[in-house]
Amino acid sequence: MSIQVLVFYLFGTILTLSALSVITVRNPVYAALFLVLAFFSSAAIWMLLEVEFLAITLVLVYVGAVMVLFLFVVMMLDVNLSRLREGFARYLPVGILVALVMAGELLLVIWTKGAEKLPLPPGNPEGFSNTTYLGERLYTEYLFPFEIAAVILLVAIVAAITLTHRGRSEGGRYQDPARQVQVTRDERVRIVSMPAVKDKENGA
Amino acid sequence: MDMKTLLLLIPLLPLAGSIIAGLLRNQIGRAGAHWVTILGVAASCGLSFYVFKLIALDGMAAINTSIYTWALTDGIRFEIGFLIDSLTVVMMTVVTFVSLMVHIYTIGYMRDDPGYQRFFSYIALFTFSMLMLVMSNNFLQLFFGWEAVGLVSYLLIGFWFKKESAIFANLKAFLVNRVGDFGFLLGIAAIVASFGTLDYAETFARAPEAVGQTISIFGGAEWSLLTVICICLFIGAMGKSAQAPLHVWLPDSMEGPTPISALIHAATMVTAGIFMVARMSPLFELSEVALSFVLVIGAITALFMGLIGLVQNDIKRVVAYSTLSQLGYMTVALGASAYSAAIFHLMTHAFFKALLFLGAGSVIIAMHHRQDMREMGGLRKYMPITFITAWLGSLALMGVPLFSGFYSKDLIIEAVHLAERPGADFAYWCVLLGVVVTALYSLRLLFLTFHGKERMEESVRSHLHETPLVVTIPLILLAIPSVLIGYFTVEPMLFGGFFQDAIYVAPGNDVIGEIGHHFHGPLAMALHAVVTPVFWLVVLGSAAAVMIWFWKPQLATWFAQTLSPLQRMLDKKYWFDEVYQFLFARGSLKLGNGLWRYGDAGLIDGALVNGSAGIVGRLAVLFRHLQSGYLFHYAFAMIVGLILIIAAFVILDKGMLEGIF
Amino acid sequence: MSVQLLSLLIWLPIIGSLAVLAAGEQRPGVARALALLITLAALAFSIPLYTGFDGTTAAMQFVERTPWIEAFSIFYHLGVDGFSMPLIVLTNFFGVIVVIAGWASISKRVHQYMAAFLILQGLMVGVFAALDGMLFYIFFEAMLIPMFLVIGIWGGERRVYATLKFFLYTFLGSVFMLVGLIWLYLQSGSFAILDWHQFPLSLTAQIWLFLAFLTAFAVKVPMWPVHTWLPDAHVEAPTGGSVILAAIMLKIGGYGFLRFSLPITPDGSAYLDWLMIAFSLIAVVYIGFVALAQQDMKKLIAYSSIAHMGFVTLGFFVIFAIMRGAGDELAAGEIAQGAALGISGGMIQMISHGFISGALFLCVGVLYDRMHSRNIADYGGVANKMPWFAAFVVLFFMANSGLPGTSGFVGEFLVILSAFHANFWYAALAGLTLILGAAYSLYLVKRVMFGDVANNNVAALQDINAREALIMSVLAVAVLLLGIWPAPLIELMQPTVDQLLNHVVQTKVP
Amino acid sequence: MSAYLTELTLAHFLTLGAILFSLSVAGIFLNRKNVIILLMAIELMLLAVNMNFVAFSRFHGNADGQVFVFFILTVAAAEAAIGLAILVVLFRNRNTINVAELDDLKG
Repeated sequence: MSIQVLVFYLFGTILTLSALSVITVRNPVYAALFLVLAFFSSAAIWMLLEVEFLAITLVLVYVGAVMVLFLFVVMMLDVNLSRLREGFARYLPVGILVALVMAGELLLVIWTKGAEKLPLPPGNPEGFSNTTYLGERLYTEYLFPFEIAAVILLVAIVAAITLTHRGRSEGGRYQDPARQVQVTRDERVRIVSMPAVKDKENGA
Repeated sequence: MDMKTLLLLIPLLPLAGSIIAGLLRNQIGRAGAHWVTILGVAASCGLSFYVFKLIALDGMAAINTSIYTWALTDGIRFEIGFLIDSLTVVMMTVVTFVSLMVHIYTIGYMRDDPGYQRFFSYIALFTFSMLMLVMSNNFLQLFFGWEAVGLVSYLLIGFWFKKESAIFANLKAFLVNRVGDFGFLLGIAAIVASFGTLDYAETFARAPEAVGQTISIFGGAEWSLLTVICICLFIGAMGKSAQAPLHVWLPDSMEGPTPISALIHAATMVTAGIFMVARMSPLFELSEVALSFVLVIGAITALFMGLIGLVQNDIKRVVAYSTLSQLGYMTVALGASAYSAAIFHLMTHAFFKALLFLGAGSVIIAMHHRQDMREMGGLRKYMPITFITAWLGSLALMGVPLFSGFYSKDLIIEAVHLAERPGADFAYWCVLLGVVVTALYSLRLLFLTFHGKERMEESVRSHLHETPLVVTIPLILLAIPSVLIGYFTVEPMLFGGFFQDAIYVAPGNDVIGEIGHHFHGPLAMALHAVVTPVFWLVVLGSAAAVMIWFWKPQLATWFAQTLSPLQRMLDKKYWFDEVYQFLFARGSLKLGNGLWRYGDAGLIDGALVNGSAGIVGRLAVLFRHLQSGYLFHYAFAMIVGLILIIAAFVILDKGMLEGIF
Repeated sequence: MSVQLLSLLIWLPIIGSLAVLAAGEQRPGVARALALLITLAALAFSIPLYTGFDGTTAAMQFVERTPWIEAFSIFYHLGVDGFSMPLIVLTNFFGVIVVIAGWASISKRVHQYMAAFLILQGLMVGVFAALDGMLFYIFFEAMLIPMFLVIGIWGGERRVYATLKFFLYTFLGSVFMLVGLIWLYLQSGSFAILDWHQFPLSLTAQIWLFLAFLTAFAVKVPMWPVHTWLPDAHVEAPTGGSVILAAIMLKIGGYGFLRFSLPITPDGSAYLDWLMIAFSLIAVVYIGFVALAQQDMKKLIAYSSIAHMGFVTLGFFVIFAIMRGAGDELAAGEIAQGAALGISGGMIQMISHGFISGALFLCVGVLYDRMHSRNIADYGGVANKMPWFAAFVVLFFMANSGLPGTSGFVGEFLVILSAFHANFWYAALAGLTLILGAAYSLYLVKRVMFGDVANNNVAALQDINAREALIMSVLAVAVLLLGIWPAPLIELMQPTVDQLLNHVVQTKVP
Repeated sequence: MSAYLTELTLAHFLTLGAILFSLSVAGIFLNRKNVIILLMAIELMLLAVNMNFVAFSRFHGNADGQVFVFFILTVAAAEAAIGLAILVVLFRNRNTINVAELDDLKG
């Protein structure tokens, strides 16, 4: 039993348990934290597979950004937890049954197709950079999808802002350049006609 | 001017007159309308007589010429062309002459009518159509003329289109004619299918080859092809020539103005059927069955329609039923293979029946458009010319020796007597009895109208006077041939081989030829009549008529009471109208309504179209319950779907399950 | 020049419609004048199509072919033969008629109305000219949209029901055709209709394909029993819509049979010809009776259209029965006598029915403009007040009942002649139209035109004005001319008819 | 000693992915009313899928799987951002994130 196997089982167990916790704990905050744990452990397993770039990205992007976002939202919203947990026990048997059927089917496929006979290929040679390798692929072969992914992200940003943006509060003062340049004299200056004052009367 | 142009001018001149009178009616005015049409028809009449002279007297060969190709497809040449032979020239002269008389007469008859120009336009159009019909050398043009005269007849019966009865009558006339045309068209289709041509000459040339050919119609029953063709064609003739049971339109057509009754519904259009069968003699001669059919239908019409004439009170209707009966005589002659006798009777009848109609019209003008004979009587004092000409016409109709009708009718009866095909005996008795009936109704009409007490209202009586010259001149002009033409033409037309090139009679059927052996001139024939039953039947009928309506008018009432069921049957015209009205008019309306309501609206639209829409709607109501709106239901559905897909993948992959179990 | 003529005829009205739209709602006069100008130009451009057409050959003429969607080998492929050329000219002719007919009677959204008809006109020409299956399908479907709008916006009270029915019916039908077209493409690797003509197919495939085409074209024609959309659509459509619907759109169904069903699936057509003949004869007889019972003028004419289109399909499909009947007497590849009569008769019937039904709907439109009623019972004695109009009405209804000398006779006559070659009873049942057609046509004339003046509304009627008289006269001349001398038209399509027959009698089963 | 304990095979990683996936399926069932947990379960599912991609990529010696994971991560980030934004708006308008109360799409 090599060290690799040991590491795999260790992190695999953590991953499984933390995933189990994500779906069972009462408090969404804990669930989010367990999800973070799950991401960490899977990043470790990905390391085993020598996909360093993605493992790091998973931690940085998911744990650093997405999960923080989750935590923000969870904490920001004043959620009535007890109502949300209703029916948990009632659906437990069904949930377990469905999960077992699903797992059974998937495992059946995996084990009957001889996946267990495929050992891990030898590791990458010394000095091999997974990041370079992936970067070359991304910027050559997959340039177009890559651009699209960027656009998707941009769209997501715009969408998220548009959705949550409340607009300017009423009565706020701001400039409208279009109106400013179109201003006419009549809007600014009012010529008042006054009768000329005669000196004689004045003097009198 | 070459022959073709001349022939073309004959129908086209009336057409031009018609178009000018119709389209420019406001520009040319009333006088312009009658001048332009009368000139057109007169020119056409003159040219017809010229052609008659060329063919009949100068012995010119028949002309068969094509004007233009109407269409050319499937190797069949549809042409418009003229066939001018002895048969055609007789028809052309009769048509144009009677038409000309009617045109002149119309000036008087329609004097105060607002539709004056329209009327002239129509009758000129009729002349054109009729000429196209008789001059045709092919079935297409024949059918064109056939339907075109039907159209003009429709327009003219409904000329006074404000009158409800008139527009009912014209619709009826057109539809009943269409029933006939339906058969006619099938006959033409059969000819095209069998001979591949529409040309008369080619058809007749190929017809003998078709003897013995059969066509299956009802299930497996095989019919002789020629019999089918002939009977189909004859159904057309039955419609146009008003043979029972398609006769119902003719009496009603009297709703039209009287000149029309004379021109179209007595002299010319209704004889188109007779002309057509005579023209088709080479076909009919090849089918004994068809000829028997023709014979029996004609005999039934001749006798039974005449009987109805006995009880009519409308002066025009009496003449109309008399026309039906005389058309029956002509048909009988056709059925007996005496085609020339039929044409001969057609010609004499055209003159004396036009005369009678115009005479009736003259009476009607004098009576201020009253037509009921019970309100007439004693008119002979007031209108001597009409009185005399009507008597002459009636004598001709009755078949009194030396008058034109005698020769033609006597020959028909003789021909039927000699004919040997099935139905000939029945027909013989029918036409013999018909002679008595003819005498009865003719004299009844004369006595009720011109003799006896003056039964009209005082207001009418005080204004009675003879009709103007434009009315009486045509009467006189028609009276002359009505009396004389038989005497002068019977020999050359029937026994001089006049129709040799136009009418074909099979050797065994030549009854006219047989009669010809005993013919010794028209005078001898008239003298010989005294020893024939026909003459004595005329005498018998006349005597009875004199008894009943002249000497002892109360006898008429007594007869009517004693024979009331018979009277009633005749009065109701054997209930043909009622049955047709119920079966066809109302029946088809009901059928249409039923098909529409239950077939279209109910079954197709209701059940199939909106029904399928309804099913979709109801399914949608069911399925919308699946759309609970709850996210987890959709998630659940997706997961179950996923499980099922994977399960299908597992199960369908053979090796997978075997690897485990 | 001639190379681009068809494109010009398709796109001139469609692009022209933009100009009409640009005239805007405020300037209806400009919109009308522009529309008239464009349709007149289109009609003028169809003259070289007629004069330049070579009537001695069955080959496609004025062909244009440019790659369009090369991945699926779809081409912008246009061309005309003896079947499509007369129909294109007819379409452009009615384009002008419709604009003039809607001149005064349409007052709301004139520019959109005219634009819709211009687009429709271009698309219909496209349908007749397309030689690429996909191009045909696109024109075929796109055509529905302007028609849908015309009925839905300018229609009568129940226009929504009518448009929906019209749209769903025709759409359902054409979906099956689309499946058929795609299947053919997958089998043959081409979308060219002319390639499909030569492409061998098994009998089963042909039968299925025939049924797919049948659903599309039978709805369009419309054949019994998928005809019930037509009366509703006609009743609700404005006059111009009815005219185009009856005069041109129904012909697309008949044209489809000639261009698709017969040449692509000759064996399938022969196998199912009994069905087509039965439907056609039912259409003639059953619909004839139904027409008799109608109380609404437009409905009556709509039903009469269905009955008359029955002759078209009868003429097209009776040829197989004739061939079978002639059977052993024929040499291999020989055409039985009478078959060509059926095809040419059906074609002539289509053209003639275009003129007659168009004219009839215009007549109803003239009355509707004045009285705002289509109900027969509201009329009576119109001839007293409108004598010239009455003359036209009688002429057109006589033509409708197939009077010789009018165009209505020619097609029916040829088809009945043809049907007799196949079977006595086919001809007899078809011949019943002589009675039924006259009955429903003249019964209507009697109730509407004749009799005494029925009510004050009728008493107030004015005879047709110069504009209406012009349209009617033009149509009357067309109806009479085609009836008196149909030879030029028949000769024009004769090579195409012969070629189709020669093609159809040869089996395509490999 | 079982073969599963001596060396790592493809089956190890796939099995782990399968278990992860099944767990998240169960999670969707159990937390059917809490949108936040649902979103987390979806993230877990994606992780399971990514696990498979990465494993296959490694065992095939092919970069495609990794590239795909990269894209999935991108899309998942976008999805999380928008999903949470919707959640916030939802809570703002309805004052609840209980899925049981959100049935406006009921047919």
